[in-house]
Amino acid sequence: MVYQVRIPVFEGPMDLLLHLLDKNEVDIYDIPIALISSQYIEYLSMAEEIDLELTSEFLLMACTLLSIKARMLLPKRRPEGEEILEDDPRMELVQKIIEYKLYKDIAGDFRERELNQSKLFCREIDEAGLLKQFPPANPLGNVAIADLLAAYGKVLRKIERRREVMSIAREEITLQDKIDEIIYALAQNPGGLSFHKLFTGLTQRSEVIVTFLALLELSRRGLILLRQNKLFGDILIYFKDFKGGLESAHTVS
Amino acid sequence: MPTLFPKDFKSVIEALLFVSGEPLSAQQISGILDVDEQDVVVLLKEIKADCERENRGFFLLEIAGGFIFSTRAEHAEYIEKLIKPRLNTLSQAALETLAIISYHQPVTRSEIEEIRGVKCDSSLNTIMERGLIDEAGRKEAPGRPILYKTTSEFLKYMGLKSLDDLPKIKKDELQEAVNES
Amino acid sequence: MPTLFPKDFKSVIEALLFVSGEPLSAQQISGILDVDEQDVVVLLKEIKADCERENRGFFLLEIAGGFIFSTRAEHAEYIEKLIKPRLNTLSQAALETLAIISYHQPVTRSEIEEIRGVKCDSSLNTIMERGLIDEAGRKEAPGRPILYKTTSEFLKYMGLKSLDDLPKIKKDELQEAVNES
Repeated sequence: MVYQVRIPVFEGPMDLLLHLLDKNEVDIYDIPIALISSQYIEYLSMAEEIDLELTSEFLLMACTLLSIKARMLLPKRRPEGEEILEDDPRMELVQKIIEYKLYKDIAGDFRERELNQSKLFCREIDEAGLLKQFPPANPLGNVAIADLLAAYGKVLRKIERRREVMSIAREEITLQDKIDEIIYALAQNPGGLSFHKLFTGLTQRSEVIVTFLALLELSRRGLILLRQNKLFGDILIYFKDFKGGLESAHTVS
Repeated sequence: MPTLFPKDFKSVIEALLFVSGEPLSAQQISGILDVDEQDVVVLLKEIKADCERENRGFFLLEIAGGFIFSTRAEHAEYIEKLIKPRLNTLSQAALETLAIISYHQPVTRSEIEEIRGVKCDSSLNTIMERGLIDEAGRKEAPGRPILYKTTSEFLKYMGLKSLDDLPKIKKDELQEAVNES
Repeated sequence: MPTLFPKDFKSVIEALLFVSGEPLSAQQISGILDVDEQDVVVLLKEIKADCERENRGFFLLEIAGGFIFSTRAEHAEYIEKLIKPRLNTLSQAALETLAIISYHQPVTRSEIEEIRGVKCDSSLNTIMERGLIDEAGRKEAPGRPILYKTTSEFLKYMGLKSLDDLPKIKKDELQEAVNES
């Protein structure tokens, strides 16, 4: 039976987090981090299944949640029983969520204002008519060549900004793209793909994160094996059907 | 489906006259309100009388088969005081449009809009009305769009002998300008 | 040399409001009429009351630090038959970006992105091209990033008298609200 999956679309990771906190009716100062992070990651995989492209910031937040979860698992006491005054690892995130929620609410207020205001019409100044009625001595007024140049500069900057936005949009890499890319590279390197080489030449932080998450995902699905021949040595990546001396290797998958 | 009382129709007609930059005919108004044209004519007369009786800042002028609100001649000196400083300068939009035309002429409206990223009918009108630009024939392209160029008035008041005197923008200077400001 | 009676000043103020196209402050009007600002305020109140009492097609709106005549919301359906309704509304992303800028100005792009948790290039471009924000110099910090501020067009767009008219944020109320939800 085919059923349609409907999932809401979020503005960004903060928006998704807020939604999950609302849905679970949890106290923002005591976020059940394990629950929220698993629901968060569940959303990401649902989005992936229906080919909803998410920006790398969603993945970055997944990393943050998992890192907080890991820190929460660390023992709060030293073996001698001495108390450690450590900050709640969730605090920084909580502050950010509160601040984001504030502006999201104001954006809602702005939306209402925009709607109300769109029903009001004012008169446009009839500049052409007024020019006829009160012709200025100098049609350029006090405009000098420097003003013209400044205006042209502003136009050129606008073009530049539009171009930047377009190129950023083009360079955005999805998790699925990266997974495909790695699978292709694995096929090209049956003798093992260097973990180190996989990351060299990546300049964007987002791409590094996506690459790392792609490896985790492939490993979770049991498609690859990671092998490290010596401690702190390079890690080699293989397809799962690879059969060579695994027993002796220090696997990290 | 309008559910307004006749009294409110007068208010709507005032609103239409208020926002319209062009004269409105009784026929146009009757079409918008879905009201008999004769009723509109009566209401227009009432509006005209109201403006006079209350000595409002504007009156209803009937021209070329249409009605338009217009300010009174005796207020011209004050209106000039308000408007003069504004006419003495160009809006940012008009300035940008003029800058694009001066560096890209002859250029069509859609080419300018392509560069600015926004519509520019109104700023084209303004600088045309000021005599700073003029039409320069039509482009041999689909739709044969009008081309625009700057005028000799533009050069004169900019203090330029010819277009060659416009400050040169070199590729890298341009890039710097983009990076800096 | 004005030779008008006070009664006529009201008519002149109406005329100025009618032609302006931009909100006018009592101070501007007092400068043009050479009349005490307090008197102008009284006359503006009278004009406002006249518009209401007579249910005129427009009313006096206090916005962006001044006064402007505006049509009434309940007449919008008719006016939209004459004038194209305003452009598309802003996206959620653009509204959030605008909300952050309005409370933090002057603010850099990366400061906005820090709060929203996502890139803002595209929404910054949108609200910049619509004239709702402008550049406000550069921050004295590494990379000298561009600072952004809201414009008076923003106040008009949102129907605000001034930035003080923005919804108040109280830090503790806010935290309570978060706790509840």
